[in-house]
Amino acid sequence: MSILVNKNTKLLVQGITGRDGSFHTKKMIEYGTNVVGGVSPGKSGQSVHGVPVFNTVADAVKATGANTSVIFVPAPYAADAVLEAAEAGIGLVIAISEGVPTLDMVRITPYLQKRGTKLVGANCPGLISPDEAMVGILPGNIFLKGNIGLMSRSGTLTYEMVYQLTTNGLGQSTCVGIGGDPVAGLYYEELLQMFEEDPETDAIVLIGEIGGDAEERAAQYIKEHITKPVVGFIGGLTAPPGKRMGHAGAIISSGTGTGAEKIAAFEAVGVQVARQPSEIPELLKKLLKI
Amino acid sequence: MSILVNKNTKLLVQGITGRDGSFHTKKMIEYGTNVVGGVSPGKSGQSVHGVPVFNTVADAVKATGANTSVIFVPAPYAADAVLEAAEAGIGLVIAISEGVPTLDMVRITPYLQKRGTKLVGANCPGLISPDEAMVGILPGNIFLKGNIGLMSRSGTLTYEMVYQLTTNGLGQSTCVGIGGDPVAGLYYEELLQMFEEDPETDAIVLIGEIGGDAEERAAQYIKEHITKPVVGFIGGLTAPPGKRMGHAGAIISSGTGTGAEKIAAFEAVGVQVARQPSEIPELLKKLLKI
Amino acid sequence: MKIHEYQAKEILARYEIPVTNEILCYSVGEVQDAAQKLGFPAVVKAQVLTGGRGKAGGVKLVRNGEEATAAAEKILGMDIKGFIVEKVLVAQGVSFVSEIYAGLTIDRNTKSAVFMVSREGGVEIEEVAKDNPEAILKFAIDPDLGMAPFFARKIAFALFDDMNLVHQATDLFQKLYKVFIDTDASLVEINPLVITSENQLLALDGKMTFDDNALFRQPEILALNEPSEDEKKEIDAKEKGLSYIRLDGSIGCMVNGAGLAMATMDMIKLYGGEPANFLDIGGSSNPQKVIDAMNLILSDKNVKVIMINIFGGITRCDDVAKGLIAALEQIKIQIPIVIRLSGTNSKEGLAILKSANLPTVETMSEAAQKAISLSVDFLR
Amino acid sequence: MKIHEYQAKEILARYEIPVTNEILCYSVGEVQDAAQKLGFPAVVKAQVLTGGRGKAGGVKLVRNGEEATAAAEKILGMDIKGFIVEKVLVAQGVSFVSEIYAGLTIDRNTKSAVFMVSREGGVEIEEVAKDNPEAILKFAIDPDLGMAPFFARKIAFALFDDMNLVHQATDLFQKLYKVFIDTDASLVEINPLVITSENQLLALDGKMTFDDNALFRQPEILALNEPSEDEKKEIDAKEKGLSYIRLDGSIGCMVNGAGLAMATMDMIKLYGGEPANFLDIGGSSNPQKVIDAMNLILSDKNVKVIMINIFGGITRCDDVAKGLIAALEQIKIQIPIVIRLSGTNSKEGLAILKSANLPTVETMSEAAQKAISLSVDFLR
Repeated sequence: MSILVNKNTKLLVQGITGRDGSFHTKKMIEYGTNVVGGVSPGKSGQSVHGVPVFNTVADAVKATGANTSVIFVPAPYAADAVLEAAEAGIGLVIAISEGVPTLDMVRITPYLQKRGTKLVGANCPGLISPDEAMVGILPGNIFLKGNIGLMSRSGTLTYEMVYQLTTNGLGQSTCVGIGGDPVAGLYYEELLQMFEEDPETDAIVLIGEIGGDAEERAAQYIKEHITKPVVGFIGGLTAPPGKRMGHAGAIISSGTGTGAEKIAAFEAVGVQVARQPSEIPELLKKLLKI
Repeated sequence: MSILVNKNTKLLVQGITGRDGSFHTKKMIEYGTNVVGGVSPGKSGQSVHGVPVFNTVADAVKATGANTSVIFVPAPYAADAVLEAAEAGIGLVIAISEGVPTLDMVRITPYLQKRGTKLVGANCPGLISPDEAMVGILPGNIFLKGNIGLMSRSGTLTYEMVYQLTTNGLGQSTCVGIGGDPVAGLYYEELLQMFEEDPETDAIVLIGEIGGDAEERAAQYIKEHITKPVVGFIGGLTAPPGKRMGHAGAIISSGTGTGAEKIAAFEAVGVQVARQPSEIPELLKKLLKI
Repeated sequence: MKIHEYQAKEILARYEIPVTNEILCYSVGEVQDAAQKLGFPAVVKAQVLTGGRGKAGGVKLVRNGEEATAAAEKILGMDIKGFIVEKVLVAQGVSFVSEIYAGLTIDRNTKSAVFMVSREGGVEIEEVAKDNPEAILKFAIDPDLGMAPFFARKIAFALFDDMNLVHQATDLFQKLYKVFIDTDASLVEINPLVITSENQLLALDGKMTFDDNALFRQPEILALNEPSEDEKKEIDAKEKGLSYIRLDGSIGCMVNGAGLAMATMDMIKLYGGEPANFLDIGGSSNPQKVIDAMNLILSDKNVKVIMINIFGGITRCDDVAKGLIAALEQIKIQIPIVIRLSGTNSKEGLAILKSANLPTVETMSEAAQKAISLSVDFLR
Repeated sequence: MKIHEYQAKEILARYEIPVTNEILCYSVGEVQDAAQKLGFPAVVKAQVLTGGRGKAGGVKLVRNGEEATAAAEKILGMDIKGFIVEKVLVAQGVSFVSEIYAGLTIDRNTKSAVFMVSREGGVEIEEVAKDNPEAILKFAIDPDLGMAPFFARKIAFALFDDMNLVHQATDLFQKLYKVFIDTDASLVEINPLVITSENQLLALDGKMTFDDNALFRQPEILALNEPSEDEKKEIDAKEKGLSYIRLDGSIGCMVNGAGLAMATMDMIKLYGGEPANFLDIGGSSNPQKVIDAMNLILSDKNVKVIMINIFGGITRCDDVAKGLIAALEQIKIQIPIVIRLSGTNSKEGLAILKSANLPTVETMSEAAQKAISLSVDFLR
């Protein structure tokens, strides 16, 4: 099963003629993702790596039946691109674009709810269901099909984690990069629920970081709704307050959003928290009794 | 049963301390409507005809459990008052206020949908389920409880019709004045469906007028969904194009929205159309075989 | 509320929508100067608050000073559907390759603004709607989204293949929506929006009408109002709480409620008469309002008989009867009156009228028939 | 991006939010003139881009010219948390009866702007949040509704009973929301918003921070930026595609990816070391970027050892290795380097590094431990 993306994913690439869009379209196709079309205003009729390009998402959906879209357009236009996808009936949008204004995200959120469109990101590496579909900029080769669901606010840290899982023989059902911005689309609670309901997922890895209280809320949610084992990790334990650690969302303000608080919240509800990435495989093996 | 309002209606009056709000609150109470509270910013603690006044709709709902609200505030503030009611969880709002800007109505429509709040009006006389509840400015004494459902874009023309029904022994389940503005809340299709589903309604009277194509769409809806007999009437057959006949919505533009088109649309789907108000009772009696 | 083409284009220009170079003129001399200044060819266009000026000869292309003078002399003072042309717009002639229609209005059905475009611009859009409705593309605008850039671009792609034009149109459509919202318009129309020989979009004509209900918050728009004589009468009436529209018949109507007033007019026509007006006096029984209404009806010299049709709802018939009597005592009326009074406390009301020697009839149809026969009698 | 109090209040004043009369001063003389002009009592306030100036003695009430001079002399040049006070704001003293807190920020949870008010204004809102959280009322704002008048009034009623104040606050809160949206703020705060003895609402202080991601469309805000020395370094780094934050330790870090960079810092601390910086070099293997990163790290004289932690994802480890070698050939480094390279094509990458005599370690924890021991060795 996996969650969100799989063999039935019919992917559009918005901004396909751009440098990043074109490069990662190739990578996604190579991974086996079913990329059915691209969008780039004024480039209709062209093709990129064999993928037909359309002027609008509506045209592309009409011609290809796309159900998922990944966004590589520059940050100032990213929110508009998400709206275009939602308006055209796309059910799942993955926004890779980095640097999207927060109020743009605030503004589009109710429209996405109204249209029933799920969003991952922005400012995220995308997501992958190994051997089924990779959407975004993830290095497909490090992933292994399996029964661990993973979600993370970070990119390379995720790869580090996944690499450790894969080299320890722990495959993944789906890995989702939820993005490093303060206001983003799908977050821990929705994804926890999806992994809980996914028969192919047996354990969950949640990679959080400093800033906000999403990890604390996730802990509460796990306590109330999640029966599968969850392992946590928090990045940025040693980051100083008031400094934005690369991610706009990774900032400790007014003494809240610290790593210590998040670890405490997890441990209070029985979530095992790894102190360094390399502990994750051991913890999982213990929990899964393998 | 009746539709929309009944003995379970717990009514708030927004703008209760104004001249119209106060006057009609008295009339509604006299009719037997369960008026539980009023709203007028800064007048909390006062009472009007024994009804407690609150500063905000949220306060009033909290204190009284109101489920319906009628709006008497001046037109410039009416849309905001509707939003306030919707935000406070009111399920049915009746806006009497005349002269509400059209773009205000456009602007609030999606929010009402999101909140699941039904709106009647603006610029309408309200609605009544005889012997149960009267909400608005309708002259309660002319109505008679019975099995005819009535909806109308006009006020006094409705009273004329109802008077003819009542004096002919034809009582009403619910009579709804949907208002004379181009963009309004509940319209023919929603109300037709409600009357269709209401076991106490055996026949429906639809009083339309020139302007727009709501009657044409209603005809189509009747053809596809309504099994109960419907009698129609169209006001403004002789109105000249381009002139606003009192109601902002009653205007024939570019040769569309004429009365002749509307009558043709009704007759094409088997709706009997009265040529003058006094024909309505006969048509109903024939259709109901009484 | 309507405004002139030149006013509409001033508003569009304020939003940086490209419009033709043009000069408003009130005299032949001004037209001559303007045409020289703008260069030839130029277009002289009557500025009147009604449609169909083209067919009426109110628009002339002029190629030189003589033609400009001739056109100005012909158009200034012209009567177009009862409107006298007092000013003309002289616009620079533009060479174009294609004419587009672009307009925004309110769609009652979707309860939203709707953007309409057509490649068949330059002719009356109503005609396109009738003859070739699929040539008009309609896009309902979600008010929460507004005219999002992608949405404007989608509309632009429905019209153009050339990316340069798509970019221009995407920008222009967003501005047009902003004009519409900012001014509480009920219609904004550019017809034609042309593609010039230089591949630029340009508004050759502009039309705007506004939501009367919103004028209270649009003082700048309200200041543009130039009501006609009839409209002035309507505005005066409105200030007195009356909703009045003059028509061409001989039977003056006084009714409470807009719907009932329309039904009353219809009833008169049904029996072969002609209403002289639509007049809704609203819900009050105030004698002054009745007097104002009477004076308004009598100001129309075509009126041969007055038909009063009142349904007592919240306002009781006995109060209305008293108001009528009080009014009729103060105003001398030389033509017959037919009164129909029904509804709440009608018995009491009718008794009061009877005691004042004001005859009444029972139903609307009786009232209409009697009024018609009196109007004919009166003519004899 | 942060701005000064005086700048924030200028923006608030532009939106017709009432703020105190005040004058910005750069010298003792200017403060003397300003205080005379505004009258006594007045308040002299340090303008620095950090909090806690009150506790640091950067705010003084002055009752006469002498006190003004003394305050100016004391505050100008003062060091507040590493920020030197170069300008002060002289504000008219205001007599007030009550202090309110009003602020707007983004709530990650509801994904909307949230309006926060408290009757306990005048103190740091973080302290209220800690000691008496229920004294802070929070209202999430539906972006489709915005700060609707009824909503602003609802918030106002939560603070005030007096209708005069409710009216003022309803108006002020709508304006404050408009400031927030128009400027792409991440925080707008008035603390305290006082009720003066004349029963007027007045902003005594103002604080605004802005969304860095939105500065591209806020040129007026961007023009207000006064980066500190550290921030200038961060901005320079950003222009080179590097995300850099200076810290206090001795182990310079170079990592690809923000999350991994944070985890690397954590790892160093876990083993008892102190990172000298956060540094994310992003995804490229471009040697120039590595050179820029090295120079950045070395500009910090506290750095005793460099720890490079690269995870090859899309970028392959062999490419990264080549880039590293190319960089290290161009730049002479006198301190030890610890390299950890893992992920895609790590074998090939490690082989390349080995052939260039660049020793590597296998895991992050090894790298951290080795870097720490080297930093200590180096100190000896």
